[in-house]
Amino acid sequence: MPNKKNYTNGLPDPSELKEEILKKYPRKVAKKRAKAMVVNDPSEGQEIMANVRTIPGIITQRGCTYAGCKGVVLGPTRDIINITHGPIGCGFYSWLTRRNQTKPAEGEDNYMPYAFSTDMQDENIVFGGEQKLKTAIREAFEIFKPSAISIFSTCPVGLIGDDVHAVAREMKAELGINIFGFSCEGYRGVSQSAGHHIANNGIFKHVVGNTDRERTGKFQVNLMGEYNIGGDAFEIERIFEECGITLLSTYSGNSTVESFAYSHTADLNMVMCHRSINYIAEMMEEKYGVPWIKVNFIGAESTAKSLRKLADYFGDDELKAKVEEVIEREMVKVKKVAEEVKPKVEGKLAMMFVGGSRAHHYQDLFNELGIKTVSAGYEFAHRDDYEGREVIPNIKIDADTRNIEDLEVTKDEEHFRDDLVTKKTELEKEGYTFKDYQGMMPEMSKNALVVDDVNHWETEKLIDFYKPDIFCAGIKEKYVVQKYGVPLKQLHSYDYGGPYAAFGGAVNFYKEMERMLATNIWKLVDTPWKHEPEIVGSISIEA
Amino acid sequence: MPNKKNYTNGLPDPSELKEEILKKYPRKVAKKRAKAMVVNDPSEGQEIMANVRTIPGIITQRGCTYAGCKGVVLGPTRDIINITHGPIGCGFYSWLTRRNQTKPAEGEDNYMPYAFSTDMQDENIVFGGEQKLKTAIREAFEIFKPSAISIFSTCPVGLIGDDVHAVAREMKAELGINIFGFSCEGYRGVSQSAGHHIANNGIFKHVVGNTDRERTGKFQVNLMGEYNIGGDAFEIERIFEECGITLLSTYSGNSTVESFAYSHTADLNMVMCHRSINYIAEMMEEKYGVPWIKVNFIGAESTAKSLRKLADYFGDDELKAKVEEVIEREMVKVKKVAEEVKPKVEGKLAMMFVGGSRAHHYQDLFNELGIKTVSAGYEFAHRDDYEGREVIPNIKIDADTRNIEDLEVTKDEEHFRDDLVTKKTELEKEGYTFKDYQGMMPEMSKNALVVDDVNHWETEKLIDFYKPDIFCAGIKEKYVVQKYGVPLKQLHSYDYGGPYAAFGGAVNFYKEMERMLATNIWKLVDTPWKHEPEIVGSISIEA
Amino acid sequence: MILRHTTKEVKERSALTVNPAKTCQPIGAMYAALGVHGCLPHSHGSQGCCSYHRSTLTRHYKEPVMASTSSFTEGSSVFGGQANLLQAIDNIFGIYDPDIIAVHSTCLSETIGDDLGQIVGKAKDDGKIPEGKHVVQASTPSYVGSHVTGYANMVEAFIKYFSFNTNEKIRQVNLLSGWVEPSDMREIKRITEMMNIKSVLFPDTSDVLDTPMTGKYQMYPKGGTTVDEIVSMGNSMKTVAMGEWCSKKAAIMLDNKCKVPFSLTDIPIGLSATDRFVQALSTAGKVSIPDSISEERGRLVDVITDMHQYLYGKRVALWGDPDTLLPLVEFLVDIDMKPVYIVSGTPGKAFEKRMAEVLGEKVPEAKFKNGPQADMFLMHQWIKEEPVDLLIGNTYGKYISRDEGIPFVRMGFPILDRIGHSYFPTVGYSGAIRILEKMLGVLMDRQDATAPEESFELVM
Amino acid sequence: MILRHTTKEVKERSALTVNPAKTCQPIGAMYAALGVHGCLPHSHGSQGCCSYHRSTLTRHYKEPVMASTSSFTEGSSVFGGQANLLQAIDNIFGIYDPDIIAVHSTCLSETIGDDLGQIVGKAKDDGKIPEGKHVVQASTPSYVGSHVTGYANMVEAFIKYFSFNTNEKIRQVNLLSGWVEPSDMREIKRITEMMNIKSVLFPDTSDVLDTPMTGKYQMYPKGGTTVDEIVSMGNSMKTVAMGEWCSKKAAIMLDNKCKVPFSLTDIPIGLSATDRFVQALSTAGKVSIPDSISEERGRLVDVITDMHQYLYGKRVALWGDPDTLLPLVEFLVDIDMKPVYIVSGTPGKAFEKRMAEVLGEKVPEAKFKNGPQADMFLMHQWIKEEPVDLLIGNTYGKYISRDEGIPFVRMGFPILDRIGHSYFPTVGYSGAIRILEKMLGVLMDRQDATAPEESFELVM
Repeated sequence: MPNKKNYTNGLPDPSELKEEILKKYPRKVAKKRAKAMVVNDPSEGQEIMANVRTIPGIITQRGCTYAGCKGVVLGPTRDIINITHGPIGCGFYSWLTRRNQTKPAEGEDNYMPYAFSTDMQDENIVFGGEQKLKTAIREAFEIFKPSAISIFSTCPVGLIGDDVHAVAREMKAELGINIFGFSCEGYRGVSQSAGHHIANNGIFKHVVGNTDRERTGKFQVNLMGEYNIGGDAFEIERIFEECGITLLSTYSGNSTVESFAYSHTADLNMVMCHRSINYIAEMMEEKYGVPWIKVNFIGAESTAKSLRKLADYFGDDELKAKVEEVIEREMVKVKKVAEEVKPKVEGKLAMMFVGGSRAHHYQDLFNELGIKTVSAGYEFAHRDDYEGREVIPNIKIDADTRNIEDLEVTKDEEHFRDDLVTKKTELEKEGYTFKDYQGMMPEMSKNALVVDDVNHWETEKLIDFYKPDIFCAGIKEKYVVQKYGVPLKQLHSYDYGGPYAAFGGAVNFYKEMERMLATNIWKLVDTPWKHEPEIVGSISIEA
Repeated sequence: MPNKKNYTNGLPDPSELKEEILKKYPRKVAKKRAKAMVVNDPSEGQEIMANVRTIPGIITQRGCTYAGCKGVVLGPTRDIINITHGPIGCGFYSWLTRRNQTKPAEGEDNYMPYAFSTDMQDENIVFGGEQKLKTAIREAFEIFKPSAISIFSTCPVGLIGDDVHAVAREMKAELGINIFGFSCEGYRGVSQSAGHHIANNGIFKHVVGNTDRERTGKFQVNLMGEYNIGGDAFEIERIFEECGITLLSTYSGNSTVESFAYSHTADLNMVMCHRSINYIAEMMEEKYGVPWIKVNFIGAESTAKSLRKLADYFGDDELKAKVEEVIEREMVKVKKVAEEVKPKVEGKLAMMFVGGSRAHHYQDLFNELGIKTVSAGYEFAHRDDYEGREVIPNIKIDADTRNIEDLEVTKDEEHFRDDLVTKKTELEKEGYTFKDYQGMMPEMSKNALVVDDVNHWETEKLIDFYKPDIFCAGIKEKYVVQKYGVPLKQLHSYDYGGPYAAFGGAVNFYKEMERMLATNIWKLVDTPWKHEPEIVGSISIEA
Repeated sequence: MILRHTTKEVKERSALTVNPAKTCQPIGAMYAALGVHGCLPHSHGSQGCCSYHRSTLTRHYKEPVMASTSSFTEGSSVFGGQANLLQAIDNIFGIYDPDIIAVHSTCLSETIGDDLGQIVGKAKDDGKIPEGKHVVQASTPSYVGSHVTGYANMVEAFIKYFSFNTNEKIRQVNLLSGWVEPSDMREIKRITEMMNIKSVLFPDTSDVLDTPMTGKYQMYPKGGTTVDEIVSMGNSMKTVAMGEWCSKKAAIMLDNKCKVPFSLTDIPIGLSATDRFVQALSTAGKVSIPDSISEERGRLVDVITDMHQYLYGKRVALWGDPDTLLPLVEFLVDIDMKPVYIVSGTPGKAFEKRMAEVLGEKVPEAKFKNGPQADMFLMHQWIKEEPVDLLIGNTYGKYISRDEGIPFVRMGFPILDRIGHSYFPTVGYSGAIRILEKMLGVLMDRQDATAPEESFELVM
Repeated sequence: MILRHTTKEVKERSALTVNPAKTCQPIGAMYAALGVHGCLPHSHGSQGCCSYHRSTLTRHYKEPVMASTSSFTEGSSVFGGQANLLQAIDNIFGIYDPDIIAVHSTCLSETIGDDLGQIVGKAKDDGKIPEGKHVVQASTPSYVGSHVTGYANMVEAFIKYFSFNTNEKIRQVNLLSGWVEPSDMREIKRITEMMNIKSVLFPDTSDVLDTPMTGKYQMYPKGGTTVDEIVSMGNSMKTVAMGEWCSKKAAIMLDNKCKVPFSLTDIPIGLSATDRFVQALSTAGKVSIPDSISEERGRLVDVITDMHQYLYGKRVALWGDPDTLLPLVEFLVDIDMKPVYIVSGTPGKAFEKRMAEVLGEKVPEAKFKNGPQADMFLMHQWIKEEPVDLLIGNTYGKYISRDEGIPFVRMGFPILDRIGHSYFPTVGYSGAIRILEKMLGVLMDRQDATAPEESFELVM
């Protein structure tokens, strides 16, 4: 087990570490990886290379486009049958493995516990799979009578020329329910990120705006990029409800396509995970005039800040007062636990390499406990997620990105919310910022090492250099890191814990850190006889 | 595994087997055991030696007086705190191990799941345990507020001179509830049987007749010697209820001391297990004039017969009709299962060595399936249980029996039922028999080997000789017998199955015999390579 | 009801699979390759495949599972994956330094027609494979067979690549282990040692997927069949191949290539299959079966006879892989249980034939199906029609268990929510006692939980 | 509510024991004697004692348990049991032909003052003990200590009778096993073999109380420490004695009588106790601890770190024997569980002291008690006051488990309603994984059963 280091007086310059890491790589690999690793200086606008192909042979954390589209974005929506069109694997692996919780009312549809697949066989590859897909859709309709069906293409589908969109149109006409497809073959794009974009496009095209709905509350919002892992959305829903805010739709934790369909009637979109969902927010603003703001409900302080920003948007005094009341009440509980836990974990070191937003958001939670993040990075983010949205115009569009359709969105004259555009303009004048994601790097310490798409070799070296007290990543990394005697907290699945969002979530997270960081179990790793001298056998069986 | 034999043309003469068994014994032992083993001839009145001491060093099935008193008779009574006065073991071993089921109503007392003990320590042995016993009784009273407490003496108690009866009287006066003791030290008598007698005496002396009760039914009876193993009593209760018979009290399955106290108001006592309970039946007749008949609810035919005898006693036409109706309805269900099972088990051979009545009663159940009993015997019976009650006057009273008090019972003028005496006399004239237990031997086949207090060596030889298909005994014998590849059915605990009494019980037993006798699992015992030639190693590790 | 849309009316399906009882080939190839010492599995396809397989294996074992990927993008899919694989081989040997890279294909690379043999040949020609290092490759299209097929293909590929008959017979027996747990592999080795037979077990994931926590991560743990051992299998006296689906291909390869004759047995699950395995070992090793083996067997029979009443007549639904289901179902029949519903997504005609042999007379009411649409949804529908007393299968059964209130024993792959399978074997006689312990545990727990208070049993 | 009379108000008791967490000496003596090859235990008392002990042991093992009795009647109680024992010895050798009769006393024979040594001496003098046969005797009054005391006394008696120092040191280590299961005895031998240490394990009930079903009953099964081995213990280099209550007496006897020094360790349950045991073995055997041992340890630590979140902070109530409770409680503390209530009916001051050491800082809220009135009724009352998440103890805990709805792991003696303990060890590192598997199993089952549908977890 590594000896822990003390960085209370600032982080050491990791440039040598970076060199050492790169030394191992073949020249071309080293050149590329060098750009993906930045020794952070928050005072400068540094550039990082992100959203580029993973180098073949490198042991990466990343998954594929299908995973981003079906697994991440559409997976958490319960009232739609998601048929995976392809060989069985993809459907099997994305079957209930992401912990998106959902709470249907009695009698409401919930297809999430089911895996639907066309289970393509070699004859489907050879002769085409469209007929099988059609039959599968008909069978699904006949057995389950769902109100919507979507189709997710896996790798071979595009290659053999199956037109899932044509099939979807035909079946939609035949069966009279909403049916649409996604060309989310695994090889598209460079990571899950492409799948998010494809999913955003599909939902926006086929669902958003399908139904109107009477206003049901004074403050109608959508929450975007929140997937209800471990019940996060439930906790946020609770807070919203207590504040008197009407949550029309969440993209896509605890969600329904039914709610997506009328989500354009919201007054505001709040974006949590910028990476996976900003497309819909953008398109909704273009088409319906609904503005969006970046929020963060990870961390108690961040939650308070986001709630206040929300209240400020509506500018309603009653709402503001209610929000303050809720914050005050919740913070009492939060602080109580924080005070108990903080002395036990303060000064510990964390690293996190995960997702498109969590590696940033969770730093807030760690900060609240006095835990320092020494190195972090995203698995599938773009430069704007690191450097802030202001770099978007400067991002070079490469071939992989170009492969993902950019929907052309036009103003919906009937539904366009001119009132919100006016409101936005006024608020901006007062200094209120919309679409203002700053990115991770400006908020990290000087000399923190920022690494995009970290891989196994780099992980080893980072652990060796920093001797962190906790490492945050995913299931593939978990036991590798733990073999070093360093506890790993999964920030995809929360290690089957949570919720960690909002105030109740912060309390849970503090307690979880107490469990992970104040325990003595890691001291059991070394045998008591590790440092004893070897004894030469005496009373041995052979003797 | 033994090869099975076919005895369809009658049983072989086991005299040689008997000789072989005896040959192994030292002379004195052989002489004694010879008298305990009888080659049955139902046409003659044969004498068997029973209820004599087990020879030291012989591996016997028998337990002790405490087990008979506390474990068997008082154990199944729920509304009394049974305190074992002695070292911890006896209380521990008799804690819930006998499967006497009981069904208290909501809020009713049930102390059966508790083990109460004075847990005597060496200072109590040296200085006497009376004070500790008093304190224990006070503590039990204070914590549980029971309506009755009894005390069971274990071996050292009598020897050190603790007077549990005096303590009981003192505490009864102090606490104002019924408290009484039993001198049931393990060494008294030669088996559990002595404990039954002591228990009978104690209940009769301290409980029976304590309260009167208004008549609650037209036909009031007590069921005696039925301990509700595996719910037997529940099944009999069900039948009685359907027939319109009021069961005042059962001795002592699913019982309360409350019901013992008014049980003398019954019109008739029915005795199931003759051995363990005939004393109370006798005494109740002497004191209250309530007559008793022997019944047997093991076996569907026996149940029908017993019910008819009961109806005949009351001579009521409505009751007779009801009984016939119940029998007819139940026998349809019984016969259906019997017809299914019988072809699969017919002709199998059984042995049974257990109890004071089950080794006899269960032969009826086996007969109903065409299973022959080739050898049987009791664990703790007296000669009358083998040969019939007519031998009672001829039984020599030895020192061990003399040690057990014979209560002197006198007529209770106030409660004595002259009407029943008259009824009895009339019925007897018509040929109705009271107290008419015939015993086991007259009902067994010629050449069946009857063995009292069978022991381990004899068990081995019996199995070897008869190759039975099923052996009935208790837990200590179970796995010994099964190692021979012969399934053993426990007839104390029913192997945690049952009920086997009355009609529903017969159905259960038939099915159980199907499970045990029609299975192929015993064919798994021999390895498939048992008869293969030895191979000389070739690809061995050493090679 | 979590599975609220499952109803008992079974509608024939020909295209839609719902809640599959199988997954795809590559994960099996990855698992098999992990059973070779110093080997890094490589997935030639989109990086999602590799990520999914690693995640699933990691969740099952709670252990590091390393593998690399060709990280296909749209370009590679159009122009072929050769460049990606060549670059990957180069990077892998340079950065991760395995002794062997075991490449398996995916539906993507198979669909575009990548010829792995040719690409690996080119890598060799280009000098991208260092001296003494190896790249083994297996074609494992996801749209054929199942995860079991992928396992069999990778095992065969290793034999094809390495095993060699030098005409010097070695006094050893080859054991093709089938898809079992590391604990099972240990147990198979222990049994073979008890028989005093020298053997090579391949693959062997013990000491690979059950490694100790030592404070140090080792990318290539001490376990796994070594290259030398696999090479030597060509010189063995005999092969005992466990499981028709998992091991037959490799056994035939060894026979054809190296003239090592084989005997095909079931994976030794339960009494009868272990009997046959032990007898096959005895024949292959030309040794008598020692008493110590008969004693272990006798202990199993003892437990069976002791606990028969709790097992007798219990209706069981099972799902999983043919090679494990067949001996397991036979075991249940041996002990008078009633395996009434059995599904396996893995195709293969022998399944139906052998199940019919095992079940035909003893459990005529049994329904069993394998291949397309033989899924857990169908099985659940059968259960809705007439319930069972026990479920046996992988973790996905927990939804049925909870909805229907049916006791559940986890066996098979993947087990995502409990530990134990890595450490305690279910093969062999002792493993069968563990299966009994597990089944009895949940059945008796159910009895304890549902018995009326008056018939709550102390002794059972 | 089955235990409907148990309420949370604890009233101090000084005389009444309710639902004991112990039983009496003779059953321990019987169990210990069964661990000697060719030995028939003999109970010198009423025949009920022998019947109760045999029944309890039989229910726990589901195996034949043979023992004979002096079958006292009123006469013997008055005149002394000498005649009965002499007759018994004669009959036993004549009919059952054991190599050894191991006589233990009872409260009855102790109260009347029978001197077993004198009676056995007389039997010898009278020629009732055949040449080469032995009668060992131990005084085991039921009113002193508990079943554990009886075990210790019988173990000591064997050492006293047989072990002999002939001044020829044998290069072996004595292992005094403590009251553990046959499976545990096997495991202790396996660990010792892994350490490459020659040893004598005494007593050893493996192959005695876990015998195979073969179609033939053997009154004296192949297992058990042999007379020769026990004799040789007097010439060993060192004794490792497991458990202060079970084994210390015999260790001292060996030291005093034969000058074999001893090291006293806990029964190796859990991580730390196994560490100490292994180190004691290493010292005693003068061997280094091999990597294979460290690897087994590492696998245990791996499971602990993997599953910590499901164990952390869980409140546990335990009852049983000091020698098993102490290391088990230490193990729970090691893995961040909270053993809050602990009772043992077995007296001994060291219990309180050592529990305080283990629990003091880590679980200051813990309540623990042993000796008189430290019974399951008291523990249940504590639970009523503030509940726990888990129960660990013998079968009698099932009533509390059911009434209070608390998950329950069966460990200890007796286990009357489940199988497994005879076959799968809980000692050593691997045994500790089994303990973890069992605890996690019931805790996770509870989570699965009670989670709201929306938070029912697939992966855990």
